[in-house]
Amino acid sequence: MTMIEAIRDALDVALAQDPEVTVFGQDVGFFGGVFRCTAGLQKKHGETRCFDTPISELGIVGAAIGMASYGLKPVVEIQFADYMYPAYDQIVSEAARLRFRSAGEFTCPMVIRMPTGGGIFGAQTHSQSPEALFTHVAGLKTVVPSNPHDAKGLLLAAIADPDPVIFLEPKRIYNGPFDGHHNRPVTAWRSHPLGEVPEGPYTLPLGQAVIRREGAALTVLAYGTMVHVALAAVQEGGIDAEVIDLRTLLPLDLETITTSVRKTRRCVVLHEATLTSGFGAELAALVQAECFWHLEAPVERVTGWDTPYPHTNEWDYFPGPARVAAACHRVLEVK
Amino acid sequence: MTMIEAIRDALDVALAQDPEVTVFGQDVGFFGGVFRCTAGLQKKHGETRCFDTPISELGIVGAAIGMASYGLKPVVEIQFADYMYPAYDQIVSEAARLRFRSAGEFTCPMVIRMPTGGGIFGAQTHSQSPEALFTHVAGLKTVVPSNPHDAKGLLLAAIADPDPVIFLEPKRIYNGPFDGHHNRPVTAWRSHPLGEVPEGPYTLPLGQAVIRREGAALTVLAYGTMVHVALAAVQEGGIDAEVIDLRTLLPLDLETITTSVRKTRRCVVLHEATLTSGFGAELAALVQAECFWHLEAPVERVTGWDTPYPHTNEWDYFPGPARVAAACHRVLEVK
Amino acid sequence: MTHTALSLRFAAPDVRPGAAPDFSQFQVPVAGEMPRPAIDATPETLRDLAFGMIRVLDDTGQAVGPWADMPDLTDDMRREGLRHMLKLRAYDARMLLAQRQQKPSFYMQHLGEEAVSCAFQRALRPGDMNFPTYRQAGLLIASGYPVKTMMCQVYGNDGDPVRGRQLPVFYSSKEHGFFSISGNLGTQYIQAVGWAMGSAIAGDDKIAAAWIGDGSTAESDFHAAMVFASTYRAPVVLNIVNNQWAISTFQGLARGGAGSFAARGHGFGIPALRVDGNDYLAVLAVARWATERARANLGPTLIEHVTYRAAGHSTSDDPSAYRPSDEDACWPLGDPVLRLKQHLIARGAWSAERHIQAEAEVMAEIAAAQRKAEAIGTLHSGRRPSPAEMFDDVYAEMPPHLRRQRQQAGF
Amino acid sequence: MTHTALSLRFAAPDVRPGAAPDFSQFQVPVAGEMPRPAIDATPETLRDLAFGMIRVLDDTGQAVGPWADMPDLTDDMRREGLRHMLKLRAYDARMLLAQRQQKPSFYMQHLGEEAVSCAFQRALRPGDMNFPTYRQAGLLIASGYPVKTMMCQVYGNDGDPVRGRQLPVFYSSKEHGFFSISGNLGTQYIQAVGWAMGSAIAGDDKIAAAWIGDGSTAESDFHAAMVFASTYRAPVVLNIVNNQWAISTFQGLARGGAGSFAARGHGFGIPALRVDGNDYLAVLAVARWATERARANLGPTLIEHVTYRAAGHSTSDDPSAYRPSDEDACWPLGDPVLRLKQHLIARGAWSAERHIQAEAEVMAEIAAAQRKAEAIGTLHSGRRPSPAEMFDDVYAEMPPHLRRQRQQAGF
Ligand SMILES: Cc1ncc(C[n+]2csc(CCOP(=O)(O)OP(=O)(O)O)c2C)c(N)n1
Ligand SMILES: Cc1ncc(C[n+]2csc(CCOP(=O)(O)OP(=O)(O)O)c2C)c(N)n1
Ligand SMILES: [Mg+2]
Ligand SMILES: [Mg+2]
Repeated sequence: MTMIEAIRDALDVALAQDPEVTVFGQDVGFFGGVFRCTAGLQKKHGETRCFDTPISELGIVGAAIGMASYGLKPVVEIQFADYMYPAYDQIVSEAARLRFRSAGEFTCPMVIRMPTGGGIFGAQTHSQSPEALFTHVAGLKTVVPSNPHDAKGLLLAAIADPDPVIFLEPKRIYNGPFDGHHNRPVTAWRSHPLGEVPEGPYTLPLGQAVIRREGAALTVLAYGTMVHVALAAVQEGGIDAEVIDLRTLLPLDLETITTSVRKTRRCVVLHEATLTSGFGAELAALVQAECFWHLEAPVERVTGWDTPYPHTNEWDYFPGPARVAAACHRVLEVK
Repeated sequence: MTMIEAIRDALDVALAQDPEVTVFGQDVGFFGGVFRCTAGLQKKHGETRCFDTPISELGIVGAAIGMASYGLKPVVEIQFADYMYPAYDQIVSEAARLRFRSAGEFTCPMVIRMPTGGGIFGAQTHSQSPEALFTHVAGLKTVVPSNPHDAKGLLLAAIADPDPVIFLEPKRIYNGPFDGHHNRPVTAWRSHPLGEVPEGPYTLPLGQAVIRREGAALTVLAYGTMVHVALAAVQEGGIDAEVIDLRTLLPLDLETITTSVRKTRRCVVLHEATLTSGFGAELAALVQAECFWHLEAPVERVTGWDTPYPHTNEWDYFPGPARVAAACHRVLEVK
Repeated sequence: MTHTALSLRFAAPDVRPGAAPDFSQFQVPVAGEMPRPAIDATPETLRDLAFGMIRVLDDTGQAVGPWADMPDLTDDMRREGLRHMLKLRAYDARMLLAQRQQKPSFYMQHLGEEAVSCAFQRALRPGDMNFPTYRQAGLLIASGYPVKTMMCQVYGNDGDPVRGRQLPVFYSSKEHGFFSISGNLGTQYIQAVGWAMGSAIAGDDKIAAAWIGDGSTAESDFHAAMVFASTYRAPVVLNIVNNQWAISTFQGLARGGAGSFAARGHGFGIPALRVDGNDYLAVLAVARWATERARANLGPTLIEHVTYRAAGHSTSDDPSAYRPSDEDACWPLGDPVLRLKQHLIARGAWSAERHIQAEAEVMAEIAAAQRKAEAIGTLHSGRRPSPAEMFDDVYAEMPPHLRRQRQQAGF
Repeated sequence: MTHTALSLRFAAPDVRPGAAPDFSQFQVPVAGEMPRPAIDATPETLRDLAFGMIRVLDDTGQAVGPWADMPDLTDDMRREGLRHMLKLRAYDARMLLAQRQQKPSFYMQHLGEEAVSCAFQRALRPGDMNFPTYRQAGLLIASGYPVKTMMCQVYGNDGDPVRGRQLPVFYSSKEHGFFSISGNLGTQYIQAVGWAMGSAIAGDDKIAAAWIGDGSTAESDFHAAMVFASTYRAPVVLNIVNNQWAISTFQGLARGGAGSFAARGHGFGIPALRVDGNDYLAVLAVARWATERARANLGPTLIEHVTYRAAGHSTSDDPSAYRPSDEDACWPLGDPVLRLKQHLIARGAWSAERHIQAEAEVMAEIAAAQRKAEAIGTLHSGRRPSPAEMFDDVYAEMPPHLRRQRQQAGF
């Protein structure tokens, strides 16, 4: 199953098992979404459960907040993460704080799905990874799956969660695991073990990372597309790295991270978003604080550059396997 | 001179010396701003230069971008930083990227002023410090003055800058330096050396930190109100700390920071914003990377808690001198 | 080719401090003149209602015209309305005083606008939901919410249901159909539409009421609400309280070139009414019409309540800096309390004596509640919510990082 | 108390794939019928213009009615208009083909909408500024911007003035009055107003033109633009291109219960016109009227251009999934190129032969430009901007952290 199919499957399961779930967004209803994540759902579940909205991210999220506070569970789509900014006020000032400011009287159980990341020649408005803009906000949870299996389980967990969850979908791996080698033939989820997606409902708990590859020489922290880049980089570079797929950025599975780094004593942090104040900063800050006595080298970050995402030169922007491997080698060489 | 007067003075100088400067925002024109930062400017410079706007942060910033691209230099006020979110899309997607995406053909020289921080019993909607939401965005500069003297010089530099500058004004120190001892009598800028503000135009370069107190035992990185809290904490705690006032968060004066930390070998980072993905994360990440071999203790962060800013218990939220001193002692005790 | 040097228009109120108040430009329509169309009339035929003004009480206190036609409205109900307004006014007066004594950090009054929220509430049913601004406490008062609890919120003491987390007057009561106030202007307008959509999707019969100030209609959320309400025909009443001022800026700034705020509805095919907001009966009549429309699945109605903010914006504001200090006394639509009082007297259902007595009773009730609230605490003294609670309700379940921080904070 | 189970309205287009196209609900007003008021007429008297449709070319190609009255419009100018549209269409065709060959990553056509941008541009003067969407390349073509340079932008090659930084078709040309396209829908609508405000504040005589699609009017920026344009009476023309579709959603979704998009102007006192967007002369006439108003300091005008997006939304879209595949052929307002061609022939200023010849000339011109552009490079071959340039123009001066990163990147 592709990640798109897994997401659709999760939405289908949720719509079927919980009459409170609604699914809406731009082109989400009749058409089934520009990435087809909701294809067929309106036909199957009816248009009160899955419908099109006007092009207003503010309206989509604002209406979803009201609907959630009424008692439904909206799962909305922002067509690209790059277009979430008009809804940012509603997310930060409203969804995230409603439970707190009403002391639990009103709550906001909702999921905001959005495709993130580059690698599709989408340039500055179809490539961004704004996760750090969510992790800074108390009251939000932020999830980034790296494969179809997790996408379904995490999305169902997000829908079941009593609080607002930001669900970031790395669009470059919608149709196949992408290791950053943009010049090689595309591979399909079909041939990947995590492309196997169980039927029916299951959830993966929010806040649990998973070790994708055990290793002894250093720890690589990654999420989304970068998990695959990390695996390729350490594999090709013959690096004995432990690769951790964070899956949930907030709440963060700090224990899995610190256990690993205390073992390997070295750490590289990856993301596609710009460096400064990216989520990697938080990870580096936490790792140096928690593993100070174990660290044998500074935590290094490999990220997108501090520029907007370019079009033609997107592969020079993308933190591909070569940059990741080089960083790992640098960190390993520190004596 | 108070910080309010210093800011007003800077705006007055800018309006007088540069016919392209315009000043606008909610209640900014006839009334002179809810904090009085623009009082008298409309009367003196006319209403085409300083005027009231409808209550639309999106409109204020969006119009300013258009005006800047036309060739003027708008200096706009967002009444409280907590209300900048409706303008966030215009700031991030538009102001920050216009130069880049047009390869320099269109530019956006503008300043967005906004009062930040707590300590005035303003609760969740009048207390926020959103600096990390700006430092993550390529194309923006972010400035936080800690006193009237700097406020004027930095604001004039921000206005002269050819790019969009976010100018954060810690409202708790508008009328006097505040060291976090909320139960003690308020002091006035009048009796503070940095309350002395030169007449006429002068600028302080963006991107230069300043050492507010020399010390040998550890380095405290702070900005805005927290500079005063830091000074009080180390003074009262008898801590031989070097206190650095960052003044500009982006571009960051990394050299002053690393020189200090390499000397003191210990570092505490302060801010009022929530911890996770706050600007302190970036500072900690940079310091551990740049000063790894010098550090004798993990970099510690003292910040607001990861909750919305509460009202009644605001002093339990605010990272006051006791918490700062305790952190310094902890860091000093690391052997 | 002609070349004119361009210029902008900078709208300003007719008078500024120092000059005499002047409402000569403000036309007061004759009471009873506006027609009362059927609730299923097409938006096109309702057009004039957005430019005129629905008024029921005339200068002599008579209820006149088609909108006065509320046969079920007993004298008791009318007296109750008066009492609600008196109570809100007394509550405001006490809290204003308390703020001067620094018992709460801040306060916001309703002086002159009491009819809007007090009357509107009477058209709602239990289960309906308001998304109010900070200037609709009358919705709580008229629904019987305990004043003592309101005061505890204002003081942020240990009796505050929202645990000292919010600015004073940012109440919340699900039971009383009063959604937690945000503080960010406008945001809740679209949420009200979303709540109403939720009710309709669930096949429920509850409706929502959205509230916004004249100045705040400039915010983006207003537009989103209009678009969504129009597109899905949501069961929501969209209220604009035009109290002439948005802190220091007059309503003409946000209104721009339009004849009224109600006119905004026309671009969306949303029926729009303009009502005398200082006329308790007119507000009630209009609220009933609009809520009936919503309940009958006829969709949203936009209502502009024309009133006047007689006091400062908040306790942080001194309006004499931007408008003549006696402007409130000259407001042509009068005082909502006096007008309903006059009506009741004209009906023979009230007297000057009973009024004085009622004022005294209400004040005693408020004072008693205040004593009880203060026995718990005020901002700076007495029992306040434990700081440990600061870490609660950020999430339903406290995540590890917050548990850690709570420990660090010493709890 | 009656209790009705509430429900929402889910608007849908009249037909869906599989069914026959049906525009029977779409009323085509008779050409020449709408009055042409003076530019300083009050908004109230212009009300009908937002619901009717200004049309100049009738079914026989005659220019009729008061809006046809453009005595200075020579045959040369009319022929030039035709040529611009032919050129845009030929350019689109070539770039579409090139995209199929993966020479650019992406492309967006104007098929069926050529008149809107090509005609509007002719009402502007040098120095005026458009804030366009991705579907107004006619503004560049009609202003004589080199097609080769446009292609270089589409290919993101080394000839691209914006250095491969933007998605194809996101052109930028200050000189040609074409503001850098954002990609975030709607954002530039308010910027156009701000630009116009800047011009007016400077006492300049330049005006701005804002552009937005039917679907994008739902965005918040649209509202901000209306508010600011109305409040300050800014010299700006606010264009809505209603091409019936917003990717897969039909215009009725964003329009909601309103009769037209133009009607949105009424809530702001902004005069609003609705024009046949496939009628080159009507668009030109309306554009002249609105730009004259702006230049005469009479403030903003809202124009709804009614047209049809005959092709897919972009090369990533297949419209047959959501509308009948032959719907474009049935669009009642016809094809803008054919209609202007018919008009010129009816005037005796054109012929079928000259048209074929012009098409060939235009295509040759475009093909020649394409060869030149491709000689520089396409997305995946030839010369592209150096990756080192990625670090330029983030700021006017490169700050230390970016210099460091550029070094790390190997430059
Ligand atoms: C998003 C946002 N911007 C600005 C403010 C600051 N502010 C608080 S009240 C107010 C004026 C609102 O005026 P109006 O909408 O007319 O309501 P009124 O106070 O008259 O009831 C302003 C500007 C805010 N709370 N939120
Ligand atoms: C803020 C934002 N939201 C969503 C999108 C994705 N998107 C691109 S084009 C489009 C449809 C726009 O339709 P319309 O405004 O009618 O313009 P048209 O394409 O018909 O010219 C959408 C939803 C975007 N680019 N920006
Ligand atoms: Mg008001
Ligand atoms: Mg469209």
